Amino acid sequence: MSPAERLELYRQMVLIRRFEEKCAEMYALAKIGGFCHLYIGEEAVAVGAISVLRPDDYVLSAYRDHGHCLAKGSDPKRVMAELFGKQTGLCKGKGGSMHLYDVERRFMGGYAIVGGHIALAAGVAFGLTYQQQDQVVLCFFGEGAVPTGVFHEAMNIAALWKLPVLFVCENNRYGMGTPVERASAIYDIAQTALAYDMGHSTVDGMDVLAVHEAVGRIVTDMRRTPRPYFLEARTYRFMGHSMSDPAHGHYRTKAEIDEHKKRDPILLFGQRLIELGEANADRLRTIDAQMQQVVQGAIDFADTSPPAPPEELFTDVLA
Amino acid sequence: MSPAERLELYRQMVLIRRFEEKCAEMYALAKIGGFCHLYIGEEAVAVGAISVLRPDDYVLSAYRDHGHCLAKGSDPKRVMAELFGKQTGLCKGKGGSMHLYDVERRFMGGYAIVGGHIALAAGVAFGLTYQQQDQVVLCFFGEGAVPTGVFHEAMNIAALWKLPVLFVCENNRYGMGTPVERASAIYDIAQTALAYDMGHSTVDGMDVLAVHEAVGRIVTDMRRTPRPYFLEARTYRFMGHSMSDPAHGHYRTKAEIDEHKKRDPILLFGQRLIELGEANADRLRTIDAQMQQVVQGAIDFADTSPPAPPEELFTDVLA
Amino acid sequence: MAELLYREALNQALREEMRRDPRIFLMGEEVGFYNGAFKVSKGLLDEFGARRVIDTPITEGGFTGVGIGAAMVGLRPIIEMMTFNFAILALDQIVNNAVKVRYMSGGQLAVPIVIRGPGGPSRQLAAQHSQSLESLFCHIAGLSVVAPATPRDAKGLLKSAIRQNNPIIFIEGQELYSTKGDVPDGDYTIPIGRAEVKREGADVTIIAWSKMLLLALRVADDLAKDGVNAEVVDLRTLKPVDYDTLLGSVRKTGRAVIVEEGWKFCGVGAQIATDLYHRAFDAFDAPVERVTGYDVPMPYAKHLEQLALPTAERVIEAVKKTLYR
Amino acid sequence: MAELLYREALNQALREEMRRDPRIFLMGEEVGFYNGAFKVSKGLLDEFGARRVIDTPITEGGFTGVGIGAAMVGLRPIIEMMTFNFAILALDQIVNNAVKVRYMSGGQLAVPIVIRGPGGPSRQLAAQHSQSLESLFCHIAGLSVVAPATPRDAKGLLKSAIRQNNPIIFIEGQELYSTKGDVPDGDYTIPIGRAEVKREGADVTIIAWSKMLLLALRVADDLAKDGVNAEVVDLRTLKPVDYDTLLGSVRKTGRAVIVEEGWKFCGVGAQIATDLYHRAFDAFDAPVERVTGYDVPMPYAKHLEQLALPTAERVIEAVKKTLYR
Ligand SMILES: Cc1ncc(C[n+]2csc(CCOP(=O)(O)OP(=O)(O)O)c2C)c(N)n1
Ligand SMILES: Cc1ncc(C[n+]2csc(CCOP(=O)(O)OP(=O)(O)O)c2C)c(N)n1
Ligand SMILES: [Mg+2]
Ligand SMILES: [Mg+2]
Repeated sequence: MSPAERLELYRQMVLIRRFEEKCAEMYALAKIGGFCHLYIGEEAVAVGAISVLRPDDYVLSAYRDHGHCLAKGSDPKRVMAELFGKQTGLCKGKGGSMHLYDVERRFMGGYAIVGGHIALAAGVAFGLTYQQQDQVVLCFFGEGAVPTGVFHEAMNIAALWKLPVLFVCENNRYGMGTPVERASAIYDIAQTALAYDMGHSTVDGMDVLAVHEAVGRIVTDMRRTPRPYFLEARTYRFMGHSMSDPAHGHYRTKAEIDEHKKRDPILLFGQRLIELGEANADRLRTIDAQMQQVVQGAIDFADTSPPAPPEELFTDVLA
Repeated sequence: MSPAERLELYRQMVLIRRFEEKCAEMYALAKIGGFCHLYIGEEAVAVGAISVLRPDDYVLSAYRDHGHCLAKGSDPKRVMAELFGKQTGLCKGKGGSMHLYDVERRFMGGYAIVGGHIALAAGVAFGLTYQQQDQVVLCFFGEGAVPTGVFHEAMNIAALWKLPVLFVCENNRYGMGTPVERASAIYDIAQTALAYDMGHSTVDGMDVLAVHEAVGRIVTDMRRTPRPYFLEARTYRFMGHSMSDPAHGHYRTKAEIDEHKKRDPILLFGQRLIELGEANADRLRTIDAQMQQVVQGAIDFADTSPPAPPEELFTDVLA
Repeated sequence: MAELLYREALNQALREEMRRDPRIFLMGEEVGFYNGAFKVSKGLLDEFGARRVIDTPITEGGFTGVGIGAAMVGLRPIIEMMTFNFAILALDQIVNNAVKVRYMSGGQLAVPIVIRGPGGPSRQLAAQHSQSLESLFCHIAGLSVVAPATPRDAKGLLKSAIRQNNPIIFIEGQELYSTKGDVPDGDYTIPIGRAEVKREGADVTIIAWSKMLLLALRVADDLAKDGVNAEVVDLRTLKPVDYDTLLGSVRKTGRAVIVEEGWKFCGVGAQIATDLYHRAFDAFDAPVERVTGYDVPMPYAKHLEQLALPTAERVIEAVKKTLYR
Repeated sequence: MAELLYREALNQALREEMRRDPRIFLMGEEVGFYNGAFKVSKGLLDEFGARRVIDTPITEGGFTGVGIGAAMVGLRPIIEMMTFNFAILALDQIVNNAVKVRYMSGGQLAVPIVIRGPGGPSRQLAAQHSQSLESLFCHIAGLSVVAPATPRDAKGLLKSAIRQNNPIIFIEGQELYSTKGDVPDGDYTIPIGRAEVKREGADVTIIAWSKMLLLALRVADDLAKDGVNAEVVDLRTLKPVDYDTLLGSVRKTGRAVIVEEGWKFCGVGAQIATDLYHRAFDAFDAPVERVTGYDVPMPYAKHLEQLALPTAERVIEAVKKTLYR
């Protein structure tokens, strides 16, 4: 990986961070509605993992999907327009925050039924195998999805049929207000793969390079020998579960959050880049300023875009 | 375990075997209808496991449930009458072969949606814990249920909440025509418990004493420290999947079946009793003759019993 | 009499019933430590402890099955669906176990279980989180389905649901949780299977439930200015239907409009309309009109979402059609 | 023209379509090595191999989701439910993914998927294996539902279902697999959304589908002896409904009886009756009669099972009611 590539990872993480900080503002202004789940604190997982992929590889995510969509290369303008419910949005405003899609970039959607999309991801991988293609599928979901039946059905099918899908469990310790210890019989979530003789490991989800390297190894192997893999990325959500949830309900303390913020993935990676001598504080500040501009551009675009015409209510139901 | 107790196990296995051989005849005569799944070849699992229980312990099973119901002590007359669809049947003829219930004997039902009853079993165990009782629950199901989502949801809940339920997987190598190798990513099914940090082991399901001892150890421990356990019993089905399925479709050979029949659990146990000097061939023949009488009595009872009156169609819908 | 929020009324019902009967427990996602995703179970963990207020993993099928199993050994579970969208994942347990165990066992078992939670489309939650599924449950033989619209009905009906001995679906209006209304003090119940005339009128009968009742009442006020005197009947229990009350009203008005937030095809309104025709064919001076959500997945964009759902305009138009105006 | 079994006609449709389009695959439990639980897929594994005829673990939700995902990348899956009873376990995938992915993505994706298998009560299979669930699927916005009654319709409609580009529920009559009928040779299709008058008559319209069509035709013959000339309309596609054909018939007869094997409440018959009244209020000389399965779980005992389902007697009685006889 070249210094330029590492800087690109930094750029993407900052873009996602600034993008979502603005989302919070826009939500407060009621320009964004519905459920809005921010990825702040977890950026290293999506950026590190997706940076390994080819443009023609596939990604699916749950409802906390802004980061994955942007990391897959979607235009921030069209993402923000989608959140604003505008005609120029990725999905013409029909999907919204929880259901971003950018099929051209092989981002196959964000899904709001916990666990449900994991079977779809196995299906996309099945489709690739069926068509003898060599792409891989990355499927992101939270640790809260691991107890769901559909997750297990998909794991067994993927392992049994050797499907090229990487299950990336973003273990941010909580499913809404429920800590993993009260939702799962196992604390080391990666262990779930033992039930399927599936390769598995755990990675520091706050370290973008660690994620990049781990996923790099896995995907290289997967292209050579198609078979699924389960990666648990240990991360942490800095904000509330959704915009309607306080950063720390009484289910976790402010102190706990502050502790984790010391390992803010952007902070850590910035320091790393400086240590590596690949950037200095100024360079990082410049990137930050640039990303803020990009986000402002997205806001302006979304703001000035027209809403979808009423007829759109009845289109896209049937093909 | 006393010689008398061992003979009782033999008696039960023979009862179930003779009972089901008659079921096959009665099905051919259309006195029994619907789907009818015989347990022939697997008797050692139900008899060995249930023999450990107290009368107030609970048992649930799938649709292949004649053996479990009889082993739990249900009157063969009322079981046969149920299969005949008569008013005197356990369920007044409303349940049939796949849905036997004998609540007085704590046999909480046979269920026909693969995997569905496993959550109910966890629920019964939850109810016992809630009421601070010390009974345990035995839940029987085939290896074909292990890939189902509901099985995994129940496993996680049972392990997380330390419920006193023993999951007995009757691994008879096939789910209908599908060998376990083509349905499950793992061959050693017991390994599935690793995903839940649950105690687990495998036992020879053709050896009634081995099953009795294994379940004995597990249940004793479970009463002391409530927590679930997963036991894989390796067994084999001598008949077709159901009465509408030939003993060997082209999914398995007659030779394979014959090979397994050499380890017929009743044959093996009979030899064992003779070796132990606890019975001789005559004694065993006598038991067999007695059981044939019991079964004939059940047939006569069922045959001469009245059908449920038409009004029964509308009763038992609501309490 | 006190003015309470719909969610507070439900909370009182849960609290009072749990105090009354130790066999009752509440189980679901975030019902305990989090005090409920919509705060309906607020304070219940503190009062009743983790034994009776139980947080679950995200396993709707699993914990619904657990509830059914517990009911089979004498407990009285209340299973909360964080929203009814997720009840689809528990549908096999509901259809094949909860409502059939009693019948299959020839009456040896009963399954007194309440499956409750918020239902109905809600502000921009989009296709997977914004839909009305009551008609699916209504189709299932042996299931009762309740959907209260006011705090008073919510409390009284939830108590009745908890006290009866069969599986029952109790759908709370996700958008009604913060609505206010008078609630009698202390213990009272509202019988299951009884509709209520929420507004008297002589010209046309508007039948609605849950959130749509509020729409119907608003429309009735507007119509009054127009000289149209609409009677508004709150179905309250969707199944079994209280045909006496409905027939009493349509025999008087000769006209009916059914307002339903869910999809039209095979919706509750279809069943009611057909039954009303069948029982009072000659009472109708005009065909029954149905105003429903359109047969599309719910869009995220606010302006499209509003178009997807019944509006005052559409209801008024339907009423006028029945009056040949 | 050849006389074929219903199952053979379906097998031909699958075979011919799979030959035509390599993107089509068949996935489900026992569809391959076992040749299908009901032998509908007989010989397909031999011809197309394990790549295109895929046996699955018992995971209806999982493999239905896999099918949907495969459709999202350009394939054309046919998902077999061993019986439709098990489709309840796939309902979340069908409702929230198959029919919504296109809409949520603003038209970026299509999900051409056929979910097919046997449905309807069947000989003493009892409560969990013997039920008609078509009305549940019909309620879902964006789903088409087909239920052919004859070998000819089965083949032609399955081909149409496979060739269209949206999720579609294709319910085969579990009890019809061994029925015989003439089937045109080679390639032909029957359009989705078109009912067919299977017997002409002037006195009353009997509307039915799947197994109930055979009952309706039998009853029509009996009625003829009685001097009652019944027209029998085979709905064939339950959604969307072919109202032109239905209205043509009821405008002629002024009377309608809908025979439905499933539960009554919110059944397809309720929707059809309501819509017919709405579109042809004055055409009816009598209320529409519905003959349905009773609202009970299916009992095992043969004599009770027979009582639970529509019988010739009940249909005749209903017809006579519409004729005020
Ligand atoms: C099947 C289902 N049940 C419940 C919910 C409500 N819900 C939305 S997010 C969530 C928590 C999920 O936690 P996790 O999977 O860890 O993802 P995270 O939010 O932590 O990223 C729950 C319970 C849902 N969307 N789907
Ligand atoms: C959810 C569900 N899917 C499919 C079926 C059809 N089916 C009945 S038995 C069976 C095989 C089950 O095999 P296994 O669990 O190993 O039990 P065994 O019959 O071998 O005792 C299948 C697929 C069903 N009953 N339920
Ligand atoms: Mg989480
Ligand atoms: Mg098996």
